[in-house]
Amino acid sequence: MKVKLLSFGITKEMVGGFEKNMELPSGTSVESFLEILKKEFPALKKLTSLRVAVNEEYVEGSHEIMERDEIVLVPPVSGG
Amino acid sequence: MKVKLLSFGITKEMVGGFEKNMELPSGTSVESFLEILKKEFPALKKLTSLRVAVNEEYVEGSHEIMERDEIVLVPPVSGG
Amino acid sequence: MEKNNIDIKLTQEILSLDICSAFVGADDVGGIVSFVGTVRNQTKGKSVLKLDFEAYEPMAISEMRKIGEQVLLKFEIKKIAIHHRTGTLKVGEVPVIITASSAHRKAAFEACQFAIDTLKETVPIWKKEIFEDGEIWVSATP
Amino acid sequence: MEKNNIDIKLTQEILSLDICSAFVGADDVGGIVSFVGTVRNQTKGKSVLKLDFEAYEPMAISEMRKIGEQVLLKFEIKKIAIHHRTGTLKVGEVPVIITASSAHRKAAFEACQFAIDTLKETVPIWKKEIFEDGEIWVSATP
Repeated sequence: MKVKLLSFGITKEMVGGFEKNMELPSGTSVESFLEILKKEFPALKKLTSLRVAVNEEYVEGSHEIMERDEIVLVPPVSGG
Repeated sequence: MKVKLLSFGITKEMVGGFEKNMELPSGTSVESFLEILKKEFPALKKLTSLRVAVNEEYVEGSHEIMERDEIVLVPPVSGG
Repeated sequence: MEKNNIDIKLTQEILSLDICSAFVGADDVGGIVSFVGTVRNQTKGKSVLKLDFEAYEPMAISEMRKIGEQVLLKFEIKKIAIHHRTGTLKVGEVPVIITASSAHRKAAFEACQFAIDTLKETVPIWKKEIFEDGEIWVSATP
Repeated sequence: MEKNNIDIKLTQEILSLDICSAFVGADDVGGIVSFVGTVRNQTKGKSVLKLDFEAYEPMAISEMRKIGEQVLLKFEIKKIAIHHRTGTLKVGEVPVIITASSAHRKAAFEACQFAIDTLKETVPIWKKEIFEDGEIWVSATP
């Protein structure tokens, strides 16, 4: 299935770009997705924390990614 | 000895005026002074609290009043 | 303690949050916390028309300054402004502004809250609430 | 919950404490507490030239709104404004303003502090500190 990955802050530099279109096996969980991503971009392992948002909401590792989801990497936020 | 009594807020109404010149026995403590005052103006007994300042500083009941002191009645404050 | 880290004002004029904020701002400040008191339209369900504030001025100023000095010793703040107004205030008007600045925000929150709590206990200022059918000196009698 | 008790803004423009204060003011308000974040000139002893703020905008706005809703449920406050700026900010400039109003001051202090603490944990906004000799995404790596 096709998904869109958006990366902000330091993750944009770690994965080499703001927006990527990706192909995932259907039924992929957020946890498995992160494993795939960390294999491809090992720099991600250096982060203090890495959360994932799908369609503008934070999700757990067990959350199942769906076709055409907008997946966002959320490294440690530092607003304010 | 001569002292000046200033009264603010509700105490101004209770003692009937903002400024009074008073004659006190020398060596009078703040505590004794308040007793004298409450005898003359029993309305003062209705206050939730009554502190005394001498020359712009709060003082304890045991504080000894001196000639020409400026004594101020401080009913419950309510600034802010 | 540097005295120019404390700004005290007791005035009949309108207070300004901008002036207080500008006083406490500095390049090494990361956060500014402000408390702005406003005259409420009711007390215990009764409509308030206006408030009269009366102060024992020289002592009110010295007690406000003491609060400033205490706060600078007690909390990791850079600067504090404590401004209080006297006279007649209508609903929505501002009797008091306290503004504190710090490198890290927690200290400014604590300092500002401590300052207004202490002001309400120690500073010789009294307010009379004026209702349609009478008036009362706040907190004076049970 | 009435949505018009919450004012959320994410903008590249300069933030205004006056606008936030005016939004939360009302006749039944007794106190207004504000937090104004400012860009500090140093981090861990290193001179900061400027900060770059980047936001995942739609989600940042929805997370800021969630904080507003949570605060209105959790504390006895009347209104809250949460404004955040993005883009490049110099030392002394203001990335965030949070302002809360209440009948009694304690709730406004608690609400304002809770809101800024939560914002710093949940809202997808990132800042890069720019020094003379490099730059760093704040808190990203140990």
